[in-house]
Amino acid sequence: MRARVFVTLKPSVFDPQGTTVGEALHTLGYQRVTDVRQGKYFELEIDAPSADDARRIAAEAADRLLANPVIESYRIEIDAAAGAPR
Amino acid sequence: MRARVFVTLKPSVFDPQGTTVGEALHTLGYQRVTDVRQGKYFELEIDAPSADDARRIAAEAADRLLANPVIESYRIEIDAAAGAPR
Amino acid sequence: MTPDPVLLERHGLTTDEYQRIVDALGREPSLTELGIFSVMWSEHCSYKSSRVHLRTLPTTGPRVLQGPGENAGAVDIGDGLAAVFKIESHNHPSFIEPYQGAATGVGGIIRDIFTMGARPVALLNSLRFGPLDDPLVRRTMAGVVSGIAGYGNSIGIPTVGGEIGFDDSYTGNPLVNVFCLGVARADEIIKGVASGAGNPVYYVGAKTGRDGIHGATMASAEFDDKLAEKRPAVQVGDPFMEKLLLEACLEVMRTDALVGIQDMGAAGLTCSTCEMGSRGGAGVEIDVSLVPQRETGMTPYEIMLSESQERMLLVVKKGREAEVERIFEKWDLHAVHIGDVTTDGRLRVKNHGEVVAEIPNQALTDDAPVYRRPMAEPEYLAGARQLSLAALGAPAAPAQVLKRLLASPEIASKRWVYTQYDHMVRTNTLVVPGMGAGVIRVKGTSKALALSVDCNARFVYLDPFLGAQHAVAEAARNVACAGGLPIGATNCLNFGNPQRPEIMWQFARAVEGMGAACQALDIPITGGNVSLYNETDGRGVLPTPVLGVVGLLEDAARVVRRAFRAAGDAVVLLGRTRAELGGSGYLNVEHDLVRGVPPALDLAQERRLQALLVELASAGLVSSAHDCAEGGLAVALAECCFDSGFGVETGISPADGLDTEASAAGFGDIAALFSESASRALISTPEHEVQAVLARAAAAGVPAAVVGRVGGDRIRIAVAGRIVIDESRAALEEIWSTAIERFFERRRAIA
Amino acid sequence: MKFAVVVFPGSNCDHDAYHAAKHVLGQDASLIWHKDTSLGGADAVILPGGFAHGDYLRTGAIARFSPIMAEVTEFAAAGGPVLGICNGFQVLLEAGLLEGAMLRNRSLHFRCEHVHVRVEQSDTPFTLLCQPGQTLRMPIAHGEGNYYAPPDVIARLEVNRQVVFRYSSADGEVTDSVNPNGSVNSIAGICNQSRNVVGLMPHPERACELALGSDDGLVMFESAVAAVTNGGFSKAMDLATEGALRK
Ligand SMILES: Nc1ncnc2c1ncn2[C@@H]1O[C@H](COP(=O)(O)OP(=O)(O)O)[C@@H](O)[C@H]1O
Ligand SMILES: [Mg+2]
Repeated sequence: MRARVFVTLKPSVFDPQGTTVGEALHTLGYQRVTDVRQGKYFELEIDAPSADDARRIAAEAADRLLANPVIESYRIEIDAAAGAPR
Repeated sequence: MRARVFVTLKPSVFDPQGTTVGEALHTLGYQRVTDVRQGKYFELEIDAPSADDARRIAAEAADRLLANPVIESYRIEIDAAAGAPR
Repeated sequence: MTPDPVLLERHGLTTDEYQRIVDALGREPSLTELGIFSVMWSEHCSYKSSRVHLRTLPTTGPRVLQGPGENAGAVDIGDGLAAVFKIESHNHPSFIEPYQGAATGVGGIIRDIFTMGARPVALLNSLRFGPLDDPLVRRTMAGVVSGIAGYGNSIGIPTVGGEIGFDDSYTGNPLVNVFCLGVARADEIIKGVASGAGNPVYYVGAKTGRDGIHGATMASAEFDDKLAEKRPAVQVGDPFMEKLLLEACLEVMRTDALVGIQDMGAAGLTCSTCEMGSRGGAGVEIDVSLVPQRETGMTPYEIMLSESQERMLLVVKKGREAEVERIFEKWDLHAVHIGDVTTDGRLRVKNHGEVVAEIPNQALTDDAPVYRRPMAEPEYLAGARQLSLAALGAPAAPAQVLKRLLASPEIASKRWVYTQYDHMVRTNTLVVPGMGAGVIRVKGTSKALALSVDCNARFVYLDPFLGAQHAVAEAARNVACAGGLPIGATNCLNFGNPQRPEIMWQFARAVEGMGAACQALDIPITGGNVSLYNETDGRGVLPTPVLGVVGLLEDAARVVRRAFRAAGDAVVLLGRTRAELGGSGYLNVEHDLVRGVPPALDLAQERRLQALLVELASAGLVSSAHDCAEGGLAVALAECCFDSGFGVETGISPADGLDTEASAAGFGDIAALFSESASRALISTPEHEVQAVLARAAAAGVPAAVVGRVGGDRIRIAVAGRIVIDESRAALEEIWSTAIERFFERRRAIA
Repeated sequence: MKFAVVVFPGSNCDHDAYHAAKHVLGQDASLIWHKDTSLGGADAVILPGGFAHGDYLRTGAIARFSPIMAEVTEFAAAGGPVLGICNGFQVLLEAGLLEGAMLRNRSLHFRCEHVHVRVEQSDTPFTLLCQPGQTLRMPIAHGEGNYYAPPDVIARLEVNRQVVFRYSSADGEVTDSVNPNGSVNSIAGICNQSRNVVGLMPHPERACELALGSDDGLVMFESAVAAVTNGGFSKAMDLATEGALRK
């Protein structure tokens, strides 16, 4: 089972990377991209009997390691179909 | 309109960050997480008339800047509902 | 009127202080004004508990170009140049978010330096953590180190040295002190002044967000279980923005279009506007609606108190605006005209033209409260100073003790840390971290600057007066070992809650000791920083007054490093070893004790030693030099071998003055090997120079004795003719150089 | 001869390269702002180390769009010698002037220390004066120097002798334990097919004076001078092959 974990900076936290990428896109002529935020993305292959189980494990992993709760928040999606271990 | 761009290392490319996260999760007792891959996640606010337009712009941005085709591939999702400019 | 007590508490203000505000204004403050007062009168900005003590420090001297009061101090180094330097703490933010806290600490001190018109050329850091077997401590330390690296490496300023200590008391309150040094033309030092009515005030740099609102007051509040509530205050550093600001500001400074400049650090726009006005005897009027904002709906209160990083405030000569704006545009920065200098000595804040705050600068700065807080000798002291070695039982074999000392994180190599720092960028680094004081050459001259930060907090805990003297002496001695004549110092005073009389006593005694030592060694203090309320659940950290000392080498080619250089060189011990194990690394590592009386320090003797070290180096008589500090002579001898490829054969004398009881209990060798007597250094010198070295030492009044010879592959030490340590150099070096890394990498196979 | 050192916003070894070329080597050198559109008649171009655009997104990713890069590309296409050091190497990779990409160091840590590299090829303008197999001691300072290219590309680079430097021990042995970042085949530096564009992670400009711990990097700058002042790169190369230029 595959869990996708998206970790993003909380909205009020300054994102210098995203800001710089946004400026670069403007320089390249993409004026219509009005804002960019950059985050992290994890794909976890989890050996779990159910989607709920996988979600619980992914959430624990995110709480303990993947996200820094002081400045980041996260979101999890479970893809039960995907993910034969590579 | 919000475009979500996920950039991941190609499967054949060694992922030092994902590997380290995976090892750390094992140390924390999550043996059932069998593999971790780490990538980047971008949220682009795009001022576009249609989802297709937004997708086209996001794909160009990814091709030219957000992803390096030598090592990375990307995927785009459009969320037409989200994203009043912050 | 009685103000809302909750409101006052949230602003860290007492009712008395509130009354002073009302008196200063002649009316009740608005909320924005209350916020402005609260940050300016916070411990962090006003130094209200420490000021009376700091006034006693020696701050003048023939080389001093700028003493305390500006963004950084400056000393003359000849050739028309000045060394500009300062140290600052970022302790509290680094506990909350280690990476960003440390990173923004680096960013802040760099801004202080280039604000003075100096190009920053070197960084050091002084760090304190809890014991490394605690995984949370490791996480904190790893985060702090990579935060320092992330910022310093990116901006391209080498981190050339530092120190790290470990103690339980820092577990919930790590210390992160960062030192930065810059070089400026002595006649082009720029100040943080606003003057000349009608001159425009510019804002440049990152946009303002709700970052760190109440950061300055947070930095002055102890940690407790309400921590979670204070969390949204975290600031994120942007080293790229700062690099642009650095280059652009230095370019602007080369024109003469600038009147004054100040960075927006703690207390942001508030502090920079009123301090610049106050220094220039002028007023500043700004309209916050013109301030570039990152978030929507920000109130004047939030804009004035925001601590968003990487922002600068400039006063430009009227008529020269376009020139300045053009330089910033070149660097893709947009300087925004947000106000003007006035003549009325007031800080006036408008929002879309409407006045929302108006306060005399004087009230915020010079008239801020000053407290002479009550002091009392701490109760622990009398007991902690009692030490009976004999009562500890028979000591372990010297070789075992040496191995455990070398493996202890405090003494072990900090390689794991400093290889993460770019310490060579700018191609000036003559002595890299790990080889003694950091030394950088000054391009365009024959000179070099040696830098060291030091504090043995256990000594300070056991005797704040003497311990602080040791901090000065050790930092200066490190610099002198490299061949640098100490010419200036800065300090960062990390203590607990000053409202507790015993903490205030520690603080006051430490400042007295520091002042006396600087006086005796003729090293003026040109600035510094105070960090109070370093406590967890009412328990203070070890009192930690960190000294940063700058030394001058007239001839960069004469620089001296820690490691032995040639087989056959004679090893000379300068100074004398007494039986002084109080507060030692030996007691800490072997017996888990912080006890006893710290080693005596004769400042006149210390000064003679340092002068001799500088003299020997500039005469080219020494191959290597290393001070004897933590772990004593045995550790120092081993360290001289490390990174040299050589072993050493030595014979040392017993320590003077060991009491008969301890002697009977078998502490003779231990005292000789591991006592931490002050004013000692180990040098190595070619055989044919030995007589010259001994003669100069005798002339200088410094005891000197040949104690051994460099060579072989063993570290062999005899005490009074009896070999007590005989170990493979390579084996000891392995222990020492990998001890810290093993804490971090033990679980990770190095793929 | 004249070196041009390109300054990107966030470059921080620009002055170091300039210092090495101008003050240590005594050659002419100038700093060229990334928004400029001329290389000012330079004979060789250096893309220096640093963190162009903060290295945000990916190292070198944004810098490759700088206006000056069009000039650099043209200069390279005309056979002009181009050296990318550390971040400059990363920019060359992103710009497609060299093949491959950089990953995070396998330790995930930034690493700054002296290492040894073995010179694999001496027929480039920056290694002309080296003996093949010679080792150079130079500092590295990077967090993303883990060189990667797909296996077919690596094979081609090896066959074409485009691997110019490999991490090695002091006596030239290439082993995994002296590979500081996990680079494929211990690759520390490569060149393009026409051999005039060279990129490497170690910093030769930091190793030009013994006072700084090594002057092994000087030979790379001296090579460039030899390449330019002996009637052009290909002529110099012939002389080098004959051994006429060796020190
Ligand atoms: N945090 C640090 N950052 C950089 N270098 C460090 C750090 N901690 C220690 N070092 C370096 O390690 C060496 C040993 O430091 P220390 O144990 O304080 O020794 P001493 O003060 O006796 O020279 C010094 O060269 C110092 O600069
Ligand atoms: Mg020290």
